[in-house]
Amino acid sequence: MTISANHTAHDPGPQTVNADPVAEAVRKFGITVEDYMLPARHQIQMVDPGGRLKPDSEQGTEPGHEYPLPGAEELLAAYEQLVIGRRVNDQNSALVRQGRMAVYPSSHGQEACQVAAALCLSEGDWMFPTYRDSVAVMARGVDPVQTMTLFRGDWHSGYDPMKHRVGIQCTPLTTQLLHAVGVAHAAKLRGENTVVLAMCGDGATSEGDFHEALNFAAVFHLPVVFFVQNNKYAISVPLAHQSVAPSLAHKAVGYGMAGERVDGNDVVALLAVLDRAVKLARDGSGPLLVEANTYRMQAHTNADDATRYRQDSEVAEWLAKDPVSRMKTYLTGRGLLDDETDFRIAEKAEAIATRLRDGLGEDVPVDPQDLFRHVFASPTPQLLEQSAMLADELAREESSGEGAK
Amino acid sequence: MTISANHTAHDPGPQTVNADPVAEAVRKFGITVEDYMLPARHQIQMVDPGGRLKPDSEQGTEPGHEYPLPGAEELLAAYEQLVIGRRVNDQNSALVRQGRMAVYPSSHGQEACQVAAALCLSEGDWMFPTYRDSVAVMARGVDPVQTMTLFRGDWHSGYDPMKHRVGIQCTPLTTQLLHAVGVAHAAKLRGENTVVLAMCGDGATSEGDFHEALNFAAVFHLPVVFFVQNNKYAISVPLAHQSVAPSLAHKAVGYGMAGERVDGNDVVALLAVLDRAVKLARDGSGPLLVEANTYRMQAHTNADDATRYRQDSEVAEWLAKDPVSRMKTYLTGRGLLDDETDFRIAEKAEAIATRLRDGLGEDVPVDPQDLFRHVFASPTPQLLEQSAMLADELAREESSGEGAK
Amino acid sequence: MSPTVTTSSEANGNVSAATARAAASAAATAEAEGPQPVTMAKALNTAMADAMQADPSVLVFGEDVGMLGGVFRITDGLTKTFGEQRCFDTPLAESGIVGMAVGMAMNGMRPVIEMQFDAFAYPAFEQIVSHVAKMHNRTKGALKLPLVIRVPYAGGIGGVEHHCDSSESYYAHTAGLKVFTPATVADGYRMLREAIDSDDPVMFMEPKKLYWSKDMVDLEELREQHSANVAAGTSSEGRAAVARPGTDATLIAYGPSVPTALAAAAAAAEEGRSLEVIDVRTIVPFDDETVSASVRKTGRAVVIAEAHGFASVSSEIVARIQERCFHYLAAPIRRVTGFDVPYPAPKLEHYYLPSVDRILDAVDDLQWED
Amino acid sequence: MSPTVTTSSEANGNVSAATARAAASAAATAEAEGPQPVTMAKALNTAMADAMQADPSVLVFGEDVGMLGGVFRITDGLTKTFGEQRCFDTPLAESGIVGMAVGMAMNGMRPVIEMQFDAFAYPAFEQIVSHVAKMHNRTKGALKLPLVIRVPYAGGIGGVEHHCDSSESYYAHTAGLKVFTPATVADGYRMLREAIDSDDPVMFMEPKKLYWSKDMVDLEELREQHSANVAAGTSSEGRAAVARPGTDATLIAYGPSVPTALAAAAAAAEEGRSLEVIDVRTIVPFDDETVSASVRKTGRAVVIAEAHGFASVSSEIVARIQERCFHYLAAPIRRVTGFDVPYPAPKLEHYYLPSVDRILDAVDDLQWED
Ligand SMILES: Cc1ncc(C[n+]2csc(CCOP(=O)(O)OP(=O)(O)O)c2C)c(N)n1
Ligand SMILES: Cc1ncc(C[n+]2csc(CCOP(=O)(O)OP(=O)(O)O)c2C)c(N)n1
Ligand SMILES: [Mg+2]
Ligand SMILES: [Mg+2]
Repeated sequence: MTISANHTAHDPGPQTVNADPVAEAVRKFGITVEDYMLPARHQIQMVDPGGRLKPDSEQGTEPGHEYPLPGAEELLAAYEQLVIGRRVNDQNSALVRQGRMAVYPSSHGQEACQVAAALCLSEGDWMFPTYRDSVAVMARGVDPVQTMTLFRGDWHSGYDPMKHRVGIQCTPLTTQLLHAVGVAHAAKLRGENTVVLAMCGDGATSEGDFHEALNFAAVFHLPVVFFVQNNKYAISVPLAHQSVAPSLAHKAVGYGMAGERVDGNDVVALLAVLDRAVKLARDGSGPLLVEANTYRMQAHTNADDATRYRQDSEVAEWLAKDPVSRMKTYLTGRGLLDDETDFRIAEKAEAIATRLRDGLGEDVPVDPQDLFRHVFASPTPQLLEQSAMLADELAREESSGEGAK
Repeated sequence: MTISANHTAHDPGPQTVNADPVAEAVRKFGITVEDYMLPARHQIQMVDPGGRLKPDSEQGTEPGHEYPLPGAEELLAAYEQLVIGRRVNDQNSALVRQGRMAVYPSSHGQEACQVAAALCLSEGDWMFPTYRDSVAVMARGVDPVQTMTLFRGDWHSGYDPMKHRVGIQCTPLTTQLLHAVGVAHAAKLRGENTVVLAMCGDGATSEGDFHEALNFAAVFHLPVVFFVQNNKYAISVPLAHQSVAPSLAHKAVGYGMAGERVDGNDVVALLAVLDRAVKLARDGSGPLLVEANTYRMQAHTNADDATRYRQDSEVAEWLAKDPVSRMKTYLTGRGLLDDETDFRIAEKAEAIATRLRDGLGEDVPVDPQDLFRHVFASPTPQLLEQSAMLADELAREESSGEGAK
Repeated sequence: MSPTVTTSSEANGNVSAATARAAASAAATAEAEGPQPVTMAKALNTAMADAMQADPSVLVFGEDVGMLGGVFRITDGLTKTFGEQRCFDTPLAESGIVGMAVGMAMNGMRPVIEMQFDAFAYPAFEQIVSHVAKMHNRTKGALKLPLVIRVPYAGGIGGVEHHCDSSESYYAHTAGLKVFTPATVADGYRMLREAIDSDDPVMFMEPKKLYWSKDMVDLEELREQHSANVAAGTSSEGRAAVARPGTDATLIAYGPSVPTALAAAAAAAEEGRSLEVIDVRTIVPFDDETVSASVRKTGRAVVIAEAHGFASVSSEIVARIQERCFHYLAAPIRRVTGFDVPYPAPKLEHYYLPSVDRILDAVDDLQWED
Repeated sequence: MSPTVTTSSEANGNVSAATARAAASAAATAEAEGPQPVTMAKALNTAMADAMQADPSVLVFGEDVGMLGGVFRITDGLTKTFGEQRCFDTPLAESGIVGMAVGMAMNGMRPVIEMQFDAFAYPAFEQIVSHVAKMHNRTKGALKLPLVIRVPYAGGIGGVEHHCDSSESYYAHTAGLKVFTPATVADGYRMLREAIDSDDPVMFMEPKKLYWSKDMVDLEELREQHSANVAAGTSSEGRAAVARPGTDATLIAYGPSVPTALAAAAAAAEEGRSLEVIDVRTIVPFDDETVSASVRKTGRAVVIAEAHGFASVSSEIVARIQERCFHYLAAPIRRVTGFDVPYPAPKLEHYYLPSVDRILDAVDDLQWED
């Protein structure tokens, strides 16, 4: 069924409906605007859970939704990051168990999403991650120990967002999507070629800020790729209690942007879909929405008890779809990966794990005066007074021989 | 293009996708779930701006989007309310000009939407109106003078919401949609047969609460009909700066509900679409979204100056689509309306206008103690103290011969 | 007419979020007879269960409150006992939760909703300020809004940012909201039952660091007391408690700061200074009578709160005391509050929080020499 | 180092929303030389235009601020002068506006955004409290957030509900926000320029009933003063103004209440009582020095604000004065504030608002007999 894209049968559609990529797809493939904006009938999947490349006809691609296979170099780089990501996840979980870190929301099982999110971006681009996206943050180049500062509890964020163009890992759900929109908007106004990847989870799509961010990005026609990791749970709440839409990617059409869904455990498909989305955005398509179907293999965080709300059998099902081993099988089968390379990669991963163990093992002293130092660029007399009060208190404690507790 | 409604190619779709009306439409018409949820290709229009009934094939209906013509009695009742609504709008605007009312957001030009919103509901149903929906509120049976209390400035709301099951006219945009959801949810939990009509404007669809309300209604599968009067402006901001979606009704699929768009100046089509939506909702379809294409003929309120942001020519174009005269031509043509009936209706309208003039002409005394009386069901000592303070102050003013200013 | 308000509490230290699991099992234990060690978590859980038992219009919903029993396990077992229609999870949207609760309260229900953490109630701020607080007033009482918004608040649990805000001042400043905050296990039960019974909307601020504090409490007795109060038409709303009597100066605290104030009073006693500790209990309505009586007696006061001091509930308490007890005051009223800085990261929160030492310093400053 | 702060203002009555049009035409008039009658609206408008002229990274956006020039016409002409890229309308979503502004400020811009009315900033509360206030701190200063959130606030204009909230206390209580509120036309220009120049986020609270108040002001001189201050590295941030000197008691007010306080002082003068009026100007940072000096001199104080009194900025001012001036006080500090009730409908707002009479009553209560 062909459906016109007009607001009414009489008025001409709004400007962006005629924007290049949409118009081109409509012309080229004889599809409708809705066909372009709605996700393809099936999720995009290129490598099946067994590690076999699927035939073109079964990858879920369609006219206007076509995705060439990424190049070998990119795939190998992705594999390396996958192995590192898995190692980082497991190392951090261990550090939490050992009491060296307070909390760690692991992306175990979601490493393909993490890696693709980092690799699809160029240096000048921006990423806006959540608390769960530490592996993506590190894959973008941020120092592992600095990344973990938040979870160790020394400070709210340990890295400089400007250095790698990575927003600080955000806790208030979906609020960061609007910051992504603002960064893209500023870049666009200056005529810069920046693409912004804005990340959130399936649960987060229910928040009002999700709606406002997608709409702002669409109306201002900004180069933002919204990337939803649908890992099927928001803490204990399963997807079915979060949304009854045909898919989360179906939300895109309601903002006048294109949506797509992709196998979130298939890093090959993820790279194909995200690379194209980033390219389209950079070329002026306006924003896009990509939903990755994946699974949170572990509890929400170490403080959570997942046995209260889901069956082991469900977890086991997803274990068979593991993104790391799948990619290994695929690359080995294609002759792109041999034991030697694999060993070298494992060594790299181990080096990072060591850096995490060492870095988080150190007991970095905190400075109480940091409480006051960074509240404002230009401090208030009130804060200077309070700072002096604390200094005095600590000095008295010190001199009375007690020391800080 | 047929698109499956599954979250992934593997998982079965969520529960409501299999809910009766959708499944039935899919089965009966051989359409997809998206076809059901996406609005029909064209807006539904039954009577053209010239007052002529359109041939069935040109009404915009489609398989799964079929709308029988409403009965003669309902149409005549609608016409009566249209005439009254227009008279009320014009009377209130006059009262504002005369300084008898502080402000009035007129629905002049949108009376068809106002009337259909009231007529589609049964007695036990609920309506949640905005500041612009005074005509709908009155058409539902609320006393005209009580309705105007808000705009006269005696109190925030002049009617008891429970009496006619009408929420108070809401100013903070789209917040009331969530109250509608809550009322529907409570009714559903008690097994009541209540449908709730939740109203907002095109601009309001950009707010986060719009998103949250539609999603809650869909996930809890509640009998709420969301009714958006797309009058093309949010104060000065035109639709194109509000949304670049193919239509606002296209947002529905993103929540897993059905959307439809309808000529908002054609009360016949409006009744057809809303009656069906209410029936579907009552029968358990879950929520629906109806977008009416209409136009705000006057300034946002009397405080606004529409010449700053739109052309007279645009307004003139919409004048030709007037909902009241269109219906008159249509009914007269069908022999349902004669001069005598029309005269009787005009008299009724005049009586209500008189009631408004009289009611708002009176200078109703306000009681300063009302400030404190209704803050809590059970007052705090602090408020009792403040209340006494004011009473004392006023008594002293009184005795010093000044009186209240 | 005023019911008896007794309080007791243990000062308790920081607890990690992981101990939620322990709280859960505690909440699940069967009720024994007579006074038992009971956690605040258990008391709150029991209060909801009892209220749901007593009135079918009481509903509980929010994020993760169903099968999981809430991230703090305060709603543990309610879905199992009362079914998914009475206690259920919502989509992840706080404005949605509060807005839907408003509609439900309009339509005959008594919703008790959970905001997962203090800072995650902010998305609902418009619904709370523009509707929850105003609905009764704007309809001249035609619509009552019996609605309880439970907010686990404040710090001391080593949480990451946005998980430790003391947000009570925002609500206390909003006309039309009642604001309760229990500091003892018994008050956890008593005040939550009263909040649910109230026809007014109540912001129910739960000091999250006290969830796992235990007092010796007889839940059955509290239940009977509650029934007796309902029958008699009395309530402890608006009553502060004298948590510890004293004569030299008054410490005024609420919620998470009450155990700290009690600990300070105990320490001061060893140094020969007798401090009276007032537990404010309900911030709105505020018990001027009890507070003023104490300060008039002692002539000196320190107000203690975790929240930033600036334009806060603690400012209000100081202002009220100086308005009412001016001529009784021997020294300016001191405040010991959180600094005016964003709540710090876990390793620094110790420096932020009002401590026993900081309270004793403030007491020392009360111009005893004069 | 501190620049000269002078103030003058006319007490002005209620104005209907319809007079927005008059303000618009006033704002559009060409600039004349020397001191002229200038509205607050014109001063704010000029401040934005000058800032945009001076720095291309200054952007203005919000609801209806483009072609319409804002519902109060404060942004009138900016789109025409600077183009749609520098001053533009957004979709109708306040959290979106603030959140997008945060991203823009992170990426080199200096956004100046308008919330249409006080209560319509509440949907943005999470962005303001959890991000705007905290971004600089949580990144240890790596990210500055030069962002101005303009909020037309308070009442006295006969507006319907949700259009007259005094919301300054919510922001003042939030650590990490600066809160400015001008009461005079000159301060409208001066303080908005300083807010835009500031590397810290500023909640810029504009008393909407003063938009159409006029003072004799030389805009060109203010412009030059501003340049001179920038060159000298000085700012009037954190400086209260003595709006009227006096000796018997101190009235402390800000924003919309300053003209009322001045009118009260004028009336008191006729009765032979000399009242000093302090205009707080910047609530955060607060000028303890000026306020304390005045109260130490007069020994008596009344704090005036439109907002509900409970847990508010006025409570804070009382608390600060009693902490700092305790032994100088001859009487308890009094407050004249809005009652703790939702802002009333137009026909009742007169009873709600602090009035000259109510201020004089409070002054009379300052125990002069003692
Ligand atoms: C505004 C807000 N509300 C609630 C929370 C508490 N919370 C933290 S994570 C989470 C679940 C998020 O689920 P999802 O978006 O699917 O991401 P995932 O954790 O699965 O990666 C919740 C409710 C929060 N951080 N922010
Ligand atoms: C949350 C909120 N933000 C801003 C406003 C101010 N405002 C009142 S009406 C309006 C425009 C609404 O447009 P629309 O939803 O299209 O309804 P219409 O007035 O056209 O009927 C605005 C911005 C408000 N009432 N509430
Ligand atoms: Mg998830
Ligand atoms: Mg509109």
